[in-house]
Amino acid sequence: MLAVNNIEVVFNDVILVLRGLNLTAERGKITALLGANGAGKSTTLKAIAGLLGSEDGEVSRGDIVYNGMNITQMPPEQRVRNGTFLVMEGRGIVQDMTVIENLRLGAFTQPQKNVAEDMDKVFNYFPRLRERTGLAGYLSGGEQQMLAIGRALMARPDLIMMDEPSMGLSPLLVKEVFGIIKRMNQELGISVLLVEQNANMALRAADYGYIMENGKIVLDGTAEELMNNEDVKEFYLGGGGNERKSFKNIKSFKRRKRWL
Amino acid sequence: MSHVPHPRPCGDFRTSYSADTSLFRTKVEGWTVYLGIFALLFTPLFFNDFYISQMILIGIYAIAALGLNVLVGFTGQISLGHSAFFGFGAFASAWLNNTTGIPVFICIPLAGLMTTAIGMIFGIPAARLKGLYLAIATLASQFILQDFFSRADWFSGGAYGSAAEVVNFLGIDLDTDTKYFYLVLFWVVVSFLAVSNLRRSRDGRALVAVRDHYLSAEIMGINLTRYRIMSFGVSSFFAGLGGALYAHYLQYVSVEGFTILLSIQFLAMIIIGGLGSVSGSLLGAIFILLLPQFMEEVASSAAMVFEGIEQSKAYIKEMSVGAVIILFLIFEPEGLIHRWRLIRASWKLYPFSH
Amino acid sequence: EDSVFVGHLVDYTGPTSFVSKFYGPGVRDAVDYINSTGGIDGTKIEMETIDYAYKVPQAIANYKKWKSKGMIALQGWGTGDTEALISFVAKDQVPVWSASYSGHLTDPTGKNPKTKKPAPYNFFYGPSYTDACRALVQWAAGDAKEKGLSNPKFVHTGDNHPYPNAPKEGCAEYATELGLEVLPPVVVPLGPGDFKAQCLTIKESGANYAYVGNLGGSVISLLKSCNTVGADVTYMGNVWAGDYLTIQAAEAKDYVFPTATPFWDAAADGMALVYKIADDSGFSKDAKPTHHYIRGVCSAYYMKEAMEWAKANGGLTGENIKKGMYVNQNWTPKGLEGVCLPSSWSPEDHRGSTVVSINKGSFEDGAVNIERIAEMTLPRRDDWVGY
Amino acid sequence: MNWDLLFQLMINGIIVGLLYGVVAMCFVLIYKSTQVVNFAQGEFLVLGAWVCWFFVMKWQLPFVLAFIFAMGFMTIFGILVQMVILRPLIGEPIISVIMVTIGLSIFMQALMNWVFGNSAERFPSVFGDETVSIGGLQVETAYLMSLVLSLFVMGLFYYFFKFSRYGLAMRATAFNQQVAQSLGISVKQVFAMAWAISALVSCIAGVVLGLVNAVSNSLAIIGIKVFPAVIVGGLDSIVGAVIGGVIIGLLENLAEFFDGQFFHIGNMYTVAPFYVLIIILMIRPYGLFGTKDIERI
Amino acid sequence: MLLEAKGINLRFGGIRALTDVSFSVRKGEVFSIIGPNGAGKTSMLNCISGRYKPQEGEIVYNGKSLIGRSINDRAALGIGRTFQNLALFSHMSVLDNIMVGRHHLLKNNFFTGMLYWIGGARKEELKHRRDVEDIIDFLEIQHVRNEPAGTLSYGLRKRVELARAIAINPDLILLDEPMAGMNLEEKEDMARYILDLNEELGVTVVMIEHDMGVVMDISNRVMVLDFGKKIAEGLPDEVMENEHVKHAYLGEEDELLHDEEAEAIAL
Ligand SMILES: Nc1ncnc2c1ncn2[C@@H]1O[C@H](COP(=O)(O)OP(=O)(O)OP(=O)(O)O)[C@@H](O)[C@H]1O
Ligand SMILES: Nc1ncnc2c1ncn2[C@@H]1O[C@H](COP(=O)(O)OP(=O)(O)OP(=O)(O)O)[C@@H](O)[C@H]1O
Ligand SMILES: CC(C)C[C@H](N)C(=O)O
Ligand SMILES: [Mg+2]
Ligand SMILES: [Mg+2]
Repeated sequence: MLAVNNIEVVFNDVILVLRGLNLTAERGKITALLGANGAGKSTTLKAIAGLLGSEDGEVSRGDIVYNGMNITQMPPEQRVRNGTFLVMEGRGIVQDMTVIENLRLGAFTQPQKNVAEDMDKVFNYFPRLRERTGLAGYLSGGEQQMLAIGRALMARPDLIMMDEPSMGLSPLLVKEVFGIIKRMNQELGISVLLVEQNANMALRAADYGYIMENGKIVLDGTAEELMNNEDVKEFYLGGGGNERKSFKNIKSFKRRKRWL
Repeated sequence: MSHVPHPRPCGDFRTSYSADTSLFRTKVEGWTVYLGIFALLFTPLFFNDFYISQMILIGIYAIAALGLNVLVGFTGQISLGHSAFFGFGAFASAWLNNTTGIPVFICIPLAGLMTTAIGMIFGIPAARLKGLYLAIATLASQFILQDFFSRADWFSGGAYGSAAEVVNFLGIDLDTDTKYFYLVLFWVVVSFLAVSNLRRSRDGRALVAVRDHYLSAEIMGINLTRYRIMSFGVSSFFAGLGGALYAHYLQYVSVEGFTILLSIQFLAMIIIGGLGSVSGSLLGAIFILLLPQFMEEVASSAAMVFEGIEQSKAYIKEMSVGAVIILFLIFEPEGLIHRWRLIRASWKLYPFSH
Repeated sequence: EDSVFVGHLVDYTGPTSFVSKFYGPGVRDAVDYINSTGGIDGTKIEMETIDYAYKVPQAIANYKKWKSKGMIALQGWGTGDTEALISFVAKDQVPVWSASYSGHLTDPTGKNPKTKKPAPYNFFYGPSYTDACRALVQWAAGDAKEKGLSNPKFVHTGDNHPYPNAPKEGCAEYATELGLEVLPPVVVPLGPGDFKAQCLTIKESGANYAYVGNLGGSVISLLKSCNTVGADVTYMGNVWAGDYLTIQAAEAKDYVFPTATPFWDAAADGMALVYKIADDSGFSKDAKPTHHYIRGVCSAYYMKEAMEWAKANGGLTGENIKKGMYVNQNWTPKGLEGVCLPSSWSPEDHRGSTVVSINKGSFEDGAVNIERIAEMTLPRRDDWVGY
Repeated sequence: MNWDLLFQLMINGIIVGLLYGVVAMCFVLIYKSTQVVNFAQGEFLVLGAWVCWFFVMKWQLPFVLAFIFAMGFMTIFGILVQMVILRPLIGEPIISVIMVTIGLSIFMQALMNWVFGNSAERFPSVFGDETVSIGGLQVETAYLMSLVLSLFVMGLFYYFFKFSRYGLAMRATAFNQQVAQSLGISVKQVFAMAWAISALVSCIAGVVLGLVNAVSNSLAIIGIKVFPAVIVGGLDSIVGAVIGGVIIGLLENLAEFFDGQFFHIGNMYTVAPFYVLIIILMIRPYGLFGTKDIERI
Repeated sequence: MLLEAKGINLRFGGIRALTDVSFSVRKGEVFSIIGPNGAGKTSMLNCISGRYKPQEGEIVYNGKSLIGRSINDRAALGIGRTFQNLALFSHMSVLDNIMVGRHHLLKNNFFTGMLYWIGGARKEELKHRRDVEDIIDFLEIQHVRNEPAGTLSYGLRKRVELARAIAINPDLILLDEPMAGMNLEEKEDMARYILDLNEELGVTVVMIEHDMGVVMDISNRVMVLDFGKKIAEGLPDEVMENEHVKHAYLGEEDELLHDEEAEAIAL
């Protein structure tokens, strides 16, 4: 449903961040995009959502095709109407609005009549949001994350892109959030493009995965394949087999990734 | 102020920390500036009085704009009252000299210090106010000081203004543009050096830190109140210095010179030059000062071609000034200095960006 | 000499543009006409007109620029800038004919102890602001007697600015002398606005006669606001505050103001030359100029005749031109008889004229009616010179 | 103590203040949705007045029609300004955007001087020169109309921001343009709308002022004059803007009263509000009704 | 005892962010605070660094009470800190960011700074610059030292924040989720830095972290907060076994994922 073909992204006309990136996300599937810090994952998602403009960045080569449409130059709001939705890194909650107002904002592209129904749905997924009546800026990190996902649901998207949804969440909530992502995917048939640092969780939830380094995809495969790949185990999952190395005993030498 | 990489050309490796903290990023850049100053020493030989007078005004405005850049560019506090401090310096210097007889040459920096004190008093709200609230509070200082000038006969001569004596340096009256030019050049060099130095030392860094993230700056040990008020002080010092130079150049000080319009012009200088950039202050002053002159020429030529717009010349000029500011910001919202950096960056990185 | 350089300050865009856009062209067109009819005995007057928007620093900067171009005379504008330039022009020996009629410009020697700065190179055509105001109070005193007011009160209104301030003290002293009660002045900004608050103060203070120190939009606003508030006061404008445009826009009733020339369609001998000057310049006919235009013409012509004398008596220098102003007594420039009042300047006294015509204007049935109600000739008192 | 005068001045203050409030609302509207401080607000207002004047005087349209045309003109003008000048600056540092509005104000001021001249022009009397007596103070009917109008517009704005979808979108845009875009909000549209509404309301205020004081370019200083009103009320509060306006109007008149009656300093009228402004801000750094920034670390 | 908090109560309007929390940190240990989102962990750090003023309670550091002291004094006392949501000076270079940490150690001021060459500012700046370079070497961020901090990737920014906190010369360092948003490799690096800091430089560490693997492995003691109340404190293993903690924070079984996977996640 989404195909990113060989795109390059440049910031400020000079800084080349993505250099020929290819990936596809299948309908109804969860696709994971993994990679080190600074690899360009967030940039990829912003490129798909059309949000590079406000950071002085642009897609300088290649194209992005969504449902057969070339959306490379489409304005961001049009993309939302077409059914893609990005839950941004850092969540992007409007701090000086209440939970309800944030949710209503999520439904900006939807007819008013859906709002009440969808809001119920969201509260159904995230019951604890119902009780938070103050400004969203005072919610704790986990609650903000829930709100961000809930807000995405309000837009009734076909494809949700999530940028590190587990960041800063407690283990319990990480599970909960991934559970909900899975549920959304299964119950509502929403496709998901997931950017994660928590490779363990992400690959378990995903159907297909990509690993990127330095603005390029270096490895891809089904989640299964990736989980069994020795390199992935070594660098993303924490050692081969079930033996986890203790953080205490890490040697002070730098290792190199093999595919670089 | 956006994120532009600061590449150095290959082969320019720094071998000591002192080289790494030098004023100029490359040797070439350093020599260009030294040569430029050296060349300026001889300009009066080649240019007529009109150009000299323009350079004097550019220098004076650049000093004041530099001060504003410390406040707005470094510390991130918008001020709409800079011209009032500029004016205060002007009146203070004239007043000091007229009442105490201290030589004007010395009154000029003293006026800067007096303005520092006033600036810090009017900077007190900065300890509590942020963003536009502060900006409007500075607008209030503009009007309050302006009112003070037009009322305080003992200090400013009231609505009539007061005379400012000619600068006398070692027995020489600096009463021609050529002579005054050197005085201004001296202070321009001193001021720009001082602010460049400030930028690379403790307190200058602290100011920028306050701008970028005041909450964490405070936790890093920076006393917010002190630095916010001090940045008003420093900025006012340069405003006062510039004002004093202005007063003794025109030899007359009048409250009308220091309205909100001038404050806005100062802001325009630093925004168009480049916020937070020392050299940008100079570029901005040049731009804003020459723009109306240039547009005057344009309008005059237009008036020659099209009949009957002679009377409207002034409006055409003003309109073009507004239009150029708008166009400039549309195409280069981050200032002249930013454009220059981008050019430099792409030129040095090409073809291996990153 | 082929040409001499003269500076010309105007305010076409600033707060006094309301009148400058008539006075300025008056000077400009007169000089053009002088040039087209042979100049100063063959010497052309090269005059640069600069719009300084009524900003003193701008005026001084321009003065300095002109000085370096060898300016020998200046057609000035505002009170602020003219007073600021007093010492400059004295030092540089550049005679100035300003449009500021500030009394402070009339003491060339500084013999009046109240004079701050002697102004030997400053001239203007017409009575000073203070003298005009004195004439108005004198008229008011008579008017009050006629109406049977027992304790007439006088108030000065205007911005805290050199131009409205110029006659403040001198006029108030004379008013007291004449037995009027002088109220604390009311500050009214020089730009237009809603001045009901000020009008309420005026109304409550019980003032009978208010001197209007501002001009243009400010005066219009003041008259309108005060009319709404219902203040029963006779407003007496200064020379710049009275013309048909102001009266029309303010829908004024019985508005009193002084003049120093006839109005545009007056039947005076000299008006022929004025029409000729305006015609030649292509001064748009529908923009029926206010009489401020005529004072501009007079100002230029006094300068012209002084220059002619200078050229014939030692050359066109600032000093000689100044002397040229003293040669005749009670003189009117040739061709402007009945337009410019006969004036006299002397090295001790720069009050060209102390004759003040007083007019009353009203806006009635969509038309402006102005009638002359008095002509006062003030004594040339020594304690009034420069003040 | 002259109680009568004090009373009348206070009524005058409230009425003038309400007008400041309307202009202040235009500011707040643009600020709230785009974070832009519009320095050209005063010029917008004057342009509206001139255009209406032009329709009445030159085209001889009946006043009401001219007024409606002028509002339409200004709406389009607002959108155009936004499209041509502000749109390219979306996402740029806010101070550059502010500077652009300053450039715009310089441009418009000169343009209007050129086209409409720089003298004051009278509106033909629409409501006659009718005045109504309130508490002994004669008040122009036009002012009273503006009072009603401003309360109405205020209510409308309040509803708009609190409940309408576009109101929410505007607030979100002000919070963070990127976030707003990610939610499917067209930042361009929101900006255009904010400027259109603001220009329209400015037009109303301009015409009212023009009716009472004659139209002239110097009316634009009201654009600067309402800064204190906006700040006293709190930058992002519609209600605050109106209350701020009234406070400033009252202050001006009280200053005039005390000055005229007791101090005789002169010019207190223009400066006093600024002293009070600083005092209010020292006590309440976000004005009376402004929302505090959320500062978490 | 380097740090002692006694009976801390913190309220925001009606919200009780911290209720009667007491704990103490020994010199030289790594002390972790864990707990669900919104439990008040960050608020606790904010009380120590002075951002929040608890309504009740006492915080004693090195024998001195911290209550009532201004925020900026604490750097000089030797309390360094990193932040949950990056709080770098994003337009300043990495080097300048770290130099800001030296603020309280530097003596030059506006005046001497402007004179620079005269009055010793230059000498002092260079001296501290050398120290800062050591920190940069330690954290291996040499390659970005001249980049504006705002352009760095998330992981590097976290490292720069740590560098800035170290530049304070702290005795106590407060780390708010130092590993959030990092991949495994980067977490390992970060863990190494924290351990080196603790073991070699003897800095006491108070750390908030959600990655249980990290918490278990490198901390000496753990405190658990839930809804602003302390629900457990002790050795890492003890705390992990605590039923209350499991329930509130770790989560027991998972309906969606298999047991072993759930365990892998808990790591
Ligand atoms: N606005 C920008 N201007 C300049 N460079 C940028 C900008 N945004 C990102 N970059 C650069 O692009 C690269 C990729 O950044 P991006 O945020 O996409 O990484 P990421 O993979 O999401 O990393 P993380 O896991 O830390 O979030 C980084 O090197 C970063 O410095
Ligand atoms: N400045 C504030 N104003 C109002 N409420 C606040 C403020 N700061 C924190 N809170 C509230 O206090 C509670 C604790 O917040 P805190 O940020 O300390 O949680 P946390 O334990 O750090 O959570 P997380 O793991 O999500 O970061 C939350 O309910 C939060 O909404
Ligand atoms: C009022 C204006 C006509 C200027 C006037 N000449 C003055 O004295 O300032
Ligand atoms: Mg990212
Ligand atoms: Mg936290």
